[in-house]
Amino acid sequence: MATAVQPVEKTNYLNADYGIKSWLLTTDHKRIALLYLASVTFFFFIGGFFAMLIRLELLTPAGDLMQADTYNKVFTMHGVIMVFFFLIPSIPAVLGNFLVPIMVGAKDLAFPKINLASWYLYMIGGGLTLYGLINGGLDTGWTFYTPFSTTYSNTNVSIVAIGVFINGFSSIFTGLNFIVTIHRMRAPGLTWSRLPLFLWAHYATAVIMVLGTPVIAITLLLVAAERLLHLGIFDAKLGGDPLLFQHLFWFYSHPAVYIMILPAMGVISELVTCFSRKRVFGYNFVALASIGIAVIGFLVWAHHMFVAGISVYAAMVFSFLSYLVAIPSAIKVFNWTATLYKGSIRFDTPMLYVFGFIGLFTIGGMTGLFLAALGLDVHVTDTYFVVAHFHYIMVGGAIMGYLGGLHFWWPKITGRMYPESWAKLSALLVFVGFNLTFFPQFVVGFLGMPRRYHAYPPEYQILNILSTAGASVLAIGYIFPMIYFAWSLRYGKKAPANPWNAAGLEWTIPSPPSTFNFDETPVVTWEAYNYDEIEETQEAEVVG
Amino acid sequence: MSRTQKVLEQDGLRYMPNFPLFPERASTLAGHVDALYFFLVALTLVFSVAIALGIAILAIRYRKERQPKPIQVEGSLALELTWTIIPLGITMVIFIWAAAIYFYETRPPKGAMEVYAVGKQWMWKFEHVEGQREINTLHVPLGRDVRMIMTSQDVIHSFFVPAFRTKADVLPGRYTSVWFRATKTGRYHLFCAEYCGTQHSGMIGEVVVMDPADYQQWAQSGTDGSLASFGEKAFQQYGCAMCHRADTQGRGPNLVGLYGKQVLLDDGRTLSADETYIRESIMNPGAKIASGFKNIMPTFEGQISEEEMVALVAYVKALGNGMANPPAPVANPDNGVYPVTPNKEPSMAAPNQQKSAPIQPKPSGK
Amino acid sequence: MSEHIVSPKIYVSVFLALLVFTGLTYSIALINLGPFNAIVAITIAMIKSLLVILFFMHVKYSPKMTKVSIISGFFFLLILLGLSMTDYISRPWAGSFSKAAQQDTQQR
Amino acid sequence: MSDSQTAVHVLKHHFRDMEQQNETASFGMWLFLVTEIMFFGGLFCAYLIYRVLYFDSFAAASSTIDVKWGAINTAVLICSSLTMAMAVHSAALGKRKALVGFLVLTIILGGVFLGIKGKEYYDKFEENHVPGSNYHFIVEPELAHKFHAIDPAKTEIFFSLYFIMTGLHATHMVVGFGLLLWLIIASMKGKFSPGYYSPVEMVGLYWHFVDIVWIWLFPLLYLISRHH
Repeated sequence: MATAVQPVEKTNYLNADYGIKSWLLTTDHKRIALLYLASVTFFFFIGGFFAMLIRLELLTPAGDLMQADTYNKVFTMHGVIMVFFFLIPSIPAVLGNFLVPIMVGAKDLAFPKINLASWYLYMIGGGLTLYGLINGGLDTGWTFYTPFSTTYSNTNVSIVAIGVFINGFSSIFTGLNFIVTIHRMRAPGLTWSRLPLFLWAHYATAVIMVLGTPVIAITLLLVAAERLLHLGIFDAKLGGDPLLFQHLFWFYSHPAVYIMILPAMGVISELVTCFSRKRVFGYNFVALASIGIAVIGFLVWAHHMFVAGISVYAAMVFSFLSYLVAIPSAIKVFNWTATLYKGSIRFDTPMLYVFGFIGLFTIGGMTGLFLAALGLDVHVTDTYFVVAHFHYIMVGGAIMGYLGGLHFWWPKITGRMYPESWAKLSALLVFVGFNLTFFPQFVVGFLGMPRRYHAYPPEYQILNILSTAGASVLAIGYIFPMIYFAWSLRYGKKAPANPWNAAGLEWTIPSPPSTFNFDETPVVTWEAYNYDEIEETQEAEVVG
Repeated sequence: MSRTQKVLEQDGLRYMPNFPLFPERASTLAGHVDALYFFLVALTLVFSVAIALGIAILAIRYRKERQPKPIQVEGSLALELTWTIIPLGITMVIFIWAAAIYFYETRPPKGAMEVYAVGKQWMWKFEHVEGQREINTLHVPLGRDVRMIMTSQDVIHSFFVPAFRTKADVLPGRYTSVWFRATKTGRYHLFCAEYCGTQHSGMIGEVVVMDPADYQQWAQSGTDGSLASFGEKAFQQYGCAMCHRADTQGRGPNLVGLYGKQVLLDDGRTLSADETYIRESIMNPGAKIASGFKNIMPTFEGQISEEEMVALVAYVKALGNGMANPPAPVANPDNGVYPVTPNKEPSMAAPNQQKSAPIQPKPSGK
Repeated sequence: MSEHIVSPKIYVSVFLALLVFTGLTYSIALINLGPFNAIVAITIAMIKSLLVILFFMHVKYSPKMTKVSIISGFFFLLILLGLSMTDYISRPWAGSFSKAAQQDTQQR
Repeated sequence: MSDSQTAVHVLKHHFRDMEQQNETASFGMWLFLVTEIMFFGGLFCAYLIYRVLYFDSFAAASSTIDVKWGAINTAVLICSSLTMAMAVHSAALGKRKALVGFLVLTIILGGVFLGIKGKEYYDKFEENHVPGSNYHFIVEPELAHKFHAIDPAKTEIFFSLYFIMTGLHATHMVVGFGLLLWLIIASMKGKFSPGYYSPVEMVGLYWHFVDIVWIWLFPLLYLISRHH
């Protein structure tokens, strides 16, 4: 209320209109981004709560904290919520929604109503999933493997499958909006070679969303149809092939990993340039690597199925292709590192997340080589090694990128600064807690502990205790930002338009921006990350 | 809290000395897998440390305080090519190395002894050719190639023995296979590695590797006949012998010597008569019809358990190598419910023909 | 609007062509051409869809970006079909282990 | 925004001009259709794999469907595509009456298609060819003679695919009905002009896409092996 009556405050997208209706019926991409931020955070903490339950159960070898069925439901809901309702929408729907139109110099996304519809679809899908969760749960694992999901599970498979199906359209709408916006709404002078890498990454992500998501939608629809209508597409009793489900499922769900990591890579490119005051090293390679990852990412899905009973020869083809997709990721890591060279490096919180991201993503990526290696994958697949690997990519990579981006753009989004020392502390906690949680899982995985085990042989206990201890630290690292971000909304220092002195169109407008972002359409005459020019003008100002 | 303490005191301390960081190595495959693993661990260390050191050195050397003004560097094609081509080369080496191991582990060597496995929620059933049947424990001899022929009665399971570094999913509706040669006697973990429902983590067991002599003794003690003889009983019980006679007069193909041969199908294709084919021909007889026969056999889907199926398969296989009695002609064919004579001269071999001769000559094309 | 206005004559001729191709695909299906039945059916369906896409949907007169998106859609569909088929087609090839086992039983 | 001129009225705030707005709408629609390709693509993938694996069962099941209705329906849908194209044409020329007329024709033809589809579904139901516990596939001697390896279980997979593919296609048509009705009402109110008819165009694209899906479903489901 206090802020509302301040007469001097400039009109911005936050105070342009008041009331619940002005939020729920908004077509402003920035307000929708905030709606997403709230709902994604909500799902993150639900998913995180399940993660804590998993870690507590695994503290002891015996299945003593909860029943086996409960445990199965807990890890399933952890996976379903984190993958479909947190990781996939996190960066695109929050940061992407907020920034893509501003970065292209537009007043909004191409289809604002569809953007709002996508949030409603997300909420309906999420609501259905939560309903399924409260009302009996789901125990198939987030992978919905048939015939367990179609025939043997007596939990809410259909409800959750339809929830994820609906959520899929939310993702499609977001992706569609991004592609059209980046193609058609760019400001004059903003050529493809001048696009910030954040946009390249989101473009690649959107391509995957548009091409991949429909396949998982139809696949889950088939699972629901098999349960509800007794259609028998995957039914082994009729001669149906359970592996067909896996093919269709992974056709989306492998590229979905890139939906999670590519936007984070985009964030990192923005951050690393800003805090080393430099143009990104090898712009073209980093940009094309995003597209390369998106395209090749569609050719590798069956590496999830090397022991599943697919043909030996197909396995070799997919293993080969999987190695090709490793290359663009490696290129990115090298280029980010090289960007530091001869920079003028600052250690603000977002940069700490950059360092964390590069380190953890390197380990995550390298362990991916283990899993693409046919002969070795046979041993480590379906063990905690895989669990550790994909958490290094998704938590160590995607969430690090998300948090880094959130800290970087928080002043722009809210117009407030967060307390820097608390933020640094929690970045450190996240890094330490993360490694303590997931590094032991590599070891216990190679020892042979299968994933999704409610009870396990006692010799794996020490490593599991370490992991649980790390998870507690990690949880604190995640709760801190939640608290100080909320605190900053009211008590944080007012943020200037460009607190980091960063390049990019979003920093040329006030914090928070006005409803239509730009008073007049900007004309872009510079390359992305023109920190040389920025440094010069800054010097001139100081001198003047 | 007190629970944790209790556990630490009881279980934790008890197992503290037994705190492995590396799984036991008990098969011929394990060494190959571990070599690749160590190579990759070293590679990961080299790259991660290089990147981490690179970041640390650059971040300290070019920190704002020391380098107040950045110097712009555009990029370098030479560098880009270097860090594209070198990783590509390294990954290709890994690919070929790993593919070679995979090829090794997916092709059972000649002379492997066979053990049948049936996975069901939530137990492993093993059936040895000698007739021993066991649940959740698998006895195998040391130093001998063992090929597991596996199927599932319900959902997907996965046969995983960490000490052997091998794993294969077990699917409903078909047979999958995995092989190993144990190199160390002992008891090893057997896990189900594919999530299969409530008691997934209870679907565990042990692989007991025994000296060959001990194994021989174990295998022969207290069985009521071999797996094939169990299958023979089932063969009689389900009336298979009515049609599948050991001569040319049956309404169904003569099964003697069938296993492993090329079979000419009604639609002109040929295929190798393996376990999956035999199983399918019992479950869905119409799916693949041997040339010269009619689609008259009823389906046994839902009537035969996977364990009986395994025995039947073992019996049909044994028919080929003279280790089982050929099916005795039981009933008078005229009592049969189904049409009597094959519509063409049966093209299956007569029982006394040489085993090694293919039942049908391979078509010249394939 | 800068849209190209297509003459109704073109619409009607495309419509007639579609009807003819429907008749053609049906009558060819009645003749036994072995594997060519499927090939002919697919070719005709492709021609028909192309006619609809180019003329009814105005893609012939659309910006290049539209064409590229459509082609990429079909390209990724082909990837889905093609790469899944590599598994299904080559699965029986691996059946050779049975032969190895058989040779062994003969040796014994 | 409150300007009375139509052309300005329909320009949304975040576009520079009508050309940008129209091109954006058309591009967005095409991208949506690309997602539809992949959506049906999953089904086509399942179809292809099972058809290759179980050709005889698929061919036998396919030949029990009455091809006559499928052929008629193909023709009906092609007609409706023509009327839809003509509707877009009329909108571009600003002929309101013709526009409404062609849209109504399109809906009627779509209704005929669904009616015939319903009759076919009813026949399947009568023949016990609807997958589920009542499913029953009798291998007639004629079929058995023509196709070597018919497995009734696998014909059930065919019919599962048949129902899900045609069912989803029909669902798309029902959605199309809603869109057409909306267009009819809007065009009767005179919302469209030669300067602004992109909704008609977008619905047209959607309708033609639905037609293309059927162009594939017809040979794939009805004509697997029809020769004697």
